[in-house]
Amino acid sequence: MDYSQFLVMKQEIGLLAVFLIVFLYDTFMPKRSLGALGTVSSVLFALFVAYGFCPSVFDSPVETAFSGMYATSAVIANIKTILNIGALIVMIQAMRWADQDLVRIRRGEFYELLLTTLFGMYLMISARHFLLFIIGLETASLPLAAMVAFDKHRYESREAAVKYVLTAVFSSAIFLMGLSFVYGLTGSLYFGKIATALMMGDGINALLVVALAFVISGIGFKLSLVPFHLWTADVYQGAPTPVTSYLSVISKGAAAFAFLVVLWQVFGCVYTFAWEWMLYALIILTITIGNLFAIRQRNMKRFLAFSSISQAGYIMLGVIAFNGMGMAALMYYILVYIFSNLAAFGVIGAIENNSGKVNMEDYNGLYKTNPRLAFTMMLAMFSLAGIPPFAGFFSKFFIFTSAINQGSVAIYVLVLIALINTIVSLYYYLLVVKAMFISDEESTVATFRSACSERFALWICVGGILLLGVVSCIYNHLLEISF
Amino acid sequence: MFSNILIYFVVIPLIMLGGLALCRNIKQIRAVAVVGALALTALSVWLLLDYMQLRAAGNTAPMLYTDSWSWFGPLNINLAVGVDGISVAMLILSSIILLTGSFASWKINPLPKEFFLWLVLLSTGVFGFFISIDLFTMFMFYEVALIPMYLLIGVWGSGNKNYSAMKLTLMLMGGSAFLMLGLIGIYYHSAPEGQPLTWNLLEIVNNASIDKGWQYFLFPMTFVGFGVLGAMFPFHTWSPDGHASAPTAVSMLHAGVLMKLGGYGCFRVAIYLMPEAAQDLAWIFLILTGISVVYGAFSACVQTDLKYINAYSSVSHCGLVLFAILMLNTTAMTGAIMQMLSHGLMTALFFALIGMIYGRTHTRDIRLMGGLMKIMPFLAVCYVIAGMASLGLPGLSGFVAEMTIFVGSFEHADMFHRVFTIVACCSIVITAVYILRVVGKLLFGPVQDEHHLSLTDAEWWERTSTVTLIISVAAIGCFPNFFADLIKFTFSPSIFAVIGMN
Amino acid sequence: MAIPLCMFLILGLLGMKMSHKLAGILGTAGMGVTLVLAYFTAFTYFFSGSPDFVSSEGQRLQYIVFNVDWLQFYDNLVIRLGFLLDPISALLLVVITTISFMVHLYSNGYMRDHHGVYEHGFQRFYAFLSLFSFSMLGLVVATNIFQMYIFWELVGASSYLLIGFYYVKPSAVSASKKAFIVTRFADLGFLIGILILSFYTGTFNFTDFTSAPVADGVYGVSLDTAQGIKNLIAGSEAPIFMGASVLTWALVLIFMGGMGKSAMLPLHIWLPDAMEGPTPVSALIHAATMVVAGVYLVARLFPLYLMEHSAMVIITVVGAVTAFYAAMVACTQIDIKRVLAFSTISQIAFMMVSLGVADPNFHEGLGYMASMFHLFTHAMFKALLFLGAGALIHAIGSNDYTEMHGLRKYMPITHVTFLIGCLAIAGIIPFSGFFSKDEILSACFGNSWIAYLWMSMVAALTAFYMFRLYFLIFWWKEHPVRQGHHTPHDQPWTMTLPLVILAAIATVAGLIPFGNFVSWNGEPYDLFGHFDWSIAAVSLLVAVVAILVAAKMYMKENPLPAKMKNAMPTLWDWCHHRFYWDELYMFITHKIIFNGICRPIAWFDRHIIDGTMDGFAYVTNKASYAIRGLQSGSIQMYVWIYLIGALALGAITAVCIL
Amino acid sequence: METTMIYYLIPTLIMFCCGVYGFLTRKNMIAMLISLELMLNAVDINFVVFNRYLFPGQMEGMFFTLFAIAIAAAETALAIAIIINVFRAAKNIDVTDLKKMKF
Repeated sequence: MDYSQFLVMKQEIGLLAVFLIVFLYDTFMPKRSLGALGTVSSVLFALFVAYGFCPSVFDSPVETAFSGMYATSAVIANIKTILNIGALIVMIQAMRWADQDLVRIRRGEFYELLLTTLFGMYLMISARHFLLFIIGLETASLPLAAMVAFDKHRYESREAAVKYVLTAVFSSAIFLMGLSFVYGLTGSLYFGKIATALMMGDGINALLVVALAFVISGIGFKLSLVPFHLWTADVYQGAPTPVTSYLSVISKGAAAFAFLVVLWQVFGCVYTFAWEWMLYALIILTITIGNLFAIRQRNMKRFLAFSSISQAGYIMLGVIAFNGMGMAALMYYILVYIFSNLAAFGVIGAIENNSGKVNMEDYNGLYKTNPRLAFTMMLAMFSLAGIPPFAGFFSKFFIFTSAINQGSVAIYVLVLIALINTIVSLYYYLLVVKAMFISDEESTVATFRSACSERFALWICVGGILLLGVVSCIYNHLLEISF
Repeated sequence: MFSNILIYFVVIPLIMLGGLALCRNIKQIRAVAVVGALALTALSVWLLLDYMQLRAAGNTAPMLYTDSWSWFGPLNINLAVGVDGISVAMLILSSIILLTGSFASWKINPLPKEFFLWLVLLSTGVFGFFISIDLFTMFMFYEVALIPMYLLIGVWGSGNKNYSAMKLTLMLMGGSAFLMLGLIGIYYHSAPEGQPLTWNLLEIVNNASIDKGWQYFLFPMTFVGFGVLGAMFPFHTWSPDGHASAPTAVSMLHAGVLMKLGGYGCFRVAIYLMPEAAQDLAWIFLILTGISVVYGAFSACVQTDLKYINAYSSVSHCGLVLFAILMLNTTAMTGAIMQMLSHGLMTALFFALIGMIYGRTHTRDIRLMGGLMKIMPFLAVCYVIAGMASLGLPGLSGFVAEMTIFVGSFEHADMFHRVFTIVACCSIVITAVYILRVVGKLLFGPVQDEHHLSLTDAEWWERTSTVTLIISVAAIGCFPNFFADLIKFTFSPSIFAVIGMN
Repeated sequence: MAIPLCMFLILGLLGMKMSHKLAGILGTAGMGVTLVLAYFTAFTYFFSGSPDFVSSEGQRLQYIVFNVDWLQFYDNLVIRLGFLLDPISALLLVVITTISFMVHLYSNGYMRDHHGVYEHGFQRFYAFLSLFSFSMLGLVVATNIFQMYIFWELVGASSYLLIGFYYVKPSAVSASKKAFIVTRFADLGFLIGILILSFYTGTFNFTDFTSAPVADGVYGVSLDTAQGIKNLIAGSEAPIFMGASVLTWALVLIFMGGMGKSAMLPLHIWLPDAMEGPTPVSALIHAATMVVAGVYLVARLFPLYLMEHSAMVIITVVGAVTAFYAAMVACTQIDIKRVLAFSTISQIAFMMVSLGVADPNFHEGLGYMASMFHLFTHAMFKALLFLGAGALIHAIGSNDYTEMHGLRKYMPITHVTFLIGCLAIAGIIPFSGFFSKDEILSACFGNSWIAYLWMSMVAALTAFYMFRLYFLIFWWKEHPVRQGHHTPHDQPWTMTLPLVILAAIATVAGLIPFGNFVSWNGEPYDLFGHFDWSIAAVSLLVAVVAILVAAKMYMKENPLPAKMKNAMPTLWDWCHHRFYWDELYMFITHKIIFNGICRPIAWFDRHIIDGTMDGFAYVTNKASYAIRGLQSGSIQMYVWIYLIGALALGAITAVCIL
Repeated sequence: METTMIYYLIPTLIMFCCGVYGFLTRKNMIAMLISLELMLNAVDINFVVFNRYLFPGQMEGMFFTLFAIAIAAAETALAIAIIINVFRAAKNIDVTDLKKMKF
């Protein structure tokens, strides 16, 4: 075996290195210096993120390893970097939370689990063989269950963890079932070989369609597409806030990209036959149902859960576009979504840490007591709703543009439905803004100064929201490297 | 990039935003707002003069000061700017209203800083919209202009402000949903097969490659999209509630400028780019806009809230704008643009005055007020002038605009257009009815409320604001040919050549 | 012309800062200068004999002094502001400036109370008067129909402002509103008429409608041009619209504008109410100048009207009916200004009829000349009557003549001048009204004997109600000593001087050889050559009889009027209530338009349109509640939905594809 | 009678369905976990059977199964840990008790 092919996996190795250092630090350093664990891991991770911008990674050539099971390219390296950025922000945001009495003793585990799941996502993204894919998928999702259960003293956390783990395993069982059909039909688990076999084969049959439906539902579960989304709200609500934010952006982002890779590379040739219409249905359902549920939510985390469901629907528009523009738009959307959603969660986390309030009523009049937090939240909401000049507008616009590129009437209808749904989503985002700025009620959240780490993370997010759209080179770069 | 004059229409508001963010007290805020608005006004006037000079020198390009800076290169999205007579007129309108709006909200309370921040952000959008000739940036600025409304109404508004603000925002966003789809659709048909797609208006016009089938789909999308903001029946209901709840300066900007975005967009995008569909489908929208003209006027007759009256009157007048645009000939379109100018100024004047009156009497119900002419003669006289402008008295702007529209509309000799033109003409009578009803009840007659006797007349900033507007209204009314020439040149025959009209 | 405008601006903007006296003097002086200029212009026009004004054949020409582009619609359709000098505009310049000056002068006295204290808003009053004079002058010198429309509107607006001068009085406010809206409605017709005309002809210029160019800027009235217009329209794509030619439509609609301004039936209802304004205003606007704008308009387009016989018939009929109606109503009113108002309506209807019956083939368009002549004389004697009435009202403090009676001893000057006015309007030789009215009757006679009889009857009624008024004010009985009132007496010189001047004019104006100056095509017309003594004698007789009847009934206090009233209660009631036109309009506007259209629309807007929008939101919310059961919280439910979803996705797709 | 693929596939399908049925109906979380195992094992058998009968020349399915078993073990371990956590707090592992968060 040629060991040099490990060198292709630069980012994985880097991540492992960070993981190991954090792990060793956590295990072997004296108790009193563990207070700096969060800082240490964040700094280390930040260095690793910076590494992602080294030319060798940033413009990484198309390379494969392990006889084609693993592949990397500039796109893959960049989506990993995007996820890294999100993970970094989550880590910084989590510092304050990890410092709490009940969490403190286990905080090392939080960082380690987080890095592990990230590693799983890397594999998922880079996989060109379903074995590696499934390993990555499980590596990404199982530690998350543990993270969801992190606040084990809290009932909600427990309930969320049970719901997550049981449904997750169920969904991987379904996914594997579908996979077994695919294997039976094509005789291989290599993406490329499956695609070739499908192309050579006599087109389409019922078994393939069912298999495809199972595969899509398996990944759709991770992405929380309707009707595979039902775990989402409960888990988001129950999990500790940093975990929720991690789940909602990074996990979702990775799944979305992996979904794209699987659908395009493996099932690309049966696009118009099979999964185009499936996705139409899923997208409409996802956006609409997500929005309808989000309208009524009073708990901020649950609210954002549903909002993230509908956002997933928009992300899927990039998949359905089935072209380079779609891929770029999808990555860009994920990037923007990371910043916007993490800003929202950052504010929620900050308020929760200081006052324990997570309901929308508690945000009434927030602007009077905590203007900056309220302002940040507003930016996040506007960005999520797709209001210019914030980044969310650009990402939405590009994703719609890329979808319409296909040009059929059906896609116009689909986009129109999606656009009409943006009105509904704007409504509930504005509800938050209304609570903070317009409501006359006295704020129940006293004025406070949030922790340094929280503020730092929020500044990053605000910077991202304001600049990502206007600074066009980011999107241009993504579009350039997309295929 | 900064050598182009147009870019300063966006840069100055951005500087203002920065300046406002640094302000510590109300005086500085006012200073920044007024200085910025003055700078913008000066800039637009200078632009006007320079524009006229260039035209006089024989420059016949459809747009002047065009420039384009690549933004999202791969999608061919550029920050493309350029103006023609219409845009110049709109820029002047916007800057004047921003200036007077700043004066009108001299004593805004609470949170003056935030108020002006949002107001300036809104005007950034407006200015950006008018200078853009790239569909993407146009749309972006359009939305930038919409969203601050929510907070401006929600925080500083009055009455049922939550409901109104939400309704306004959602309905307008609903319009922009259609719009976005239409614009993206246009993009994908912007160039013939094999050539790079473009967002640039001028290039799309030159390519003329949107085939008719697609036009039938995209034209309604864009027209309705902009039409919602232009308060087209039946998508106008955001307007009365929104205006009624909005604070003074916001009503001014909204009715004065934002609603013009709708008409401008309908012309600049829907009709300019898709003339064939416009020709074929105009009848549908003519019916709708014709209805909104009389419908708004009739509705205004029975309202009792001053702002509702004005809002419905805006529906009527803006309906006339769209109506005229759909007539698809130079005269009517010139009239439409003049009506935009005229309506912008006089509605701003109206709303400013209503705000000032409301600030004193704390009611807008005309049944509870009366005889204000005796109490606050200055404001009352201004109100009468605004009313006269609105009902189309010669010498003020409304007359010129309406007459141009009617003459233009009358150029269509078929029964359908005739009937609708005459229906639209009827609105001038109905307008007279409701304007005089208000004037009679509000300003004349005996004083209704004893407490009002102690109220004071206008302060200096209020006078500045109203007088500026009145002068502008009268300027258009007295020297219409200047503006008509400015606008008319824009309607290059090429648009109408497609339709087969002159 | 620019002087009144400047005065308006100065008085309007700075009036507050000025003393009352200065404002009055300034306004009057400005008008005086205008008066001199107008006289000079008219004099030059009529008597200089310059080739610009008179052609070699003696035809008076239309001379365009200046004409600037104001608003260009398209290449050839331009609104211009200009100054057109021709016989009728010169005539009206004289009329307007004269009356206006008199009224300015008169108002100096009228607009203060008995102690010489100026009324509130005195400067405003002068500003509005100046604005009115400006607009009226602009109207008469208009070179094109659109300019006329512009000033037409301005005149309407200044009339609105002046009627509503006492803005604290609700009745004044509603009267002003009514005046504006009714005339606005009429103007709608005018506007559409203009649009039709301009669309087919591609021009607004009067000269393009009615005259042929003689030299640069000089035109002569020519029937050929009008015929050309008619042919042009007849040759266009759709010359017939709903059974009538487009030209007829246009002319009738334009006439509708004239009906509004000149208070023809059924658009007359605003004029009696307009008497809520200060009396000098009534004299200026609602008797002498503005209300004849309709007549002027028809006269301006006279050659075009000649082309369409049906339009002429309509004018005649409307005029005739109005004349009779107004005369009937005038017999029963008790408010002196109302009587005068209805008399005005009636007299203007005379002019309209006269235009309607004018025919170039009969006495070379006598009707046209008669109409203009009557316009001139009527302006003088009606202004005189109004100013006299104003003096009475000022002295008594009431409009109601039941408060007056027997004033002849107290106010001799007023008495005499008023009597002259009454004689003039009644058509007694040698007062001016006799001549002009006689011409009208001649013209009617030339048209048909029905018209002649009808108008003679109206003339009789005119004499009757005027003298009823006169006797009731100055005779009837000695009024009991007025409690708390000082004795009424004549007014200061500023008020009496105009009375005297106007009385003088009213007496002698009839002797002017009017036909030399004004005729339909500008060619001099020998008035006395065509004078028909038999008709004159008959009309004189009729007038005298009517006066005698009036004297019998009203000179001394007696029960005759009451008996008459009881004899025909229904007729009297209908006349007294002006045939319930106001009530009808109230019904239409309030019940039908307001409650029948506006309210339903407003309701529709609130509940249906808005309701739909709110309905969307409601449905969305409801849907949101309806589907919340999906998220039941139970893991097994979740998984069940998951499974069903996956299977359904596969199954449906499979079924669809295969 | 030759043992063809279908003889294996039908039992695996039944196994899978039993797993699903069990998962949907059991109240006890451990029982649900067992049902899940059933489903996963059915999948594993599927892979092996396909490999053995359809594509005998290669080992992909076999290897996949091996990994899948390992993953299933990890899942179970984690799930049991969480269930134990629940049990500690509630003294009860009835899944119907865990539906506080809904709508």
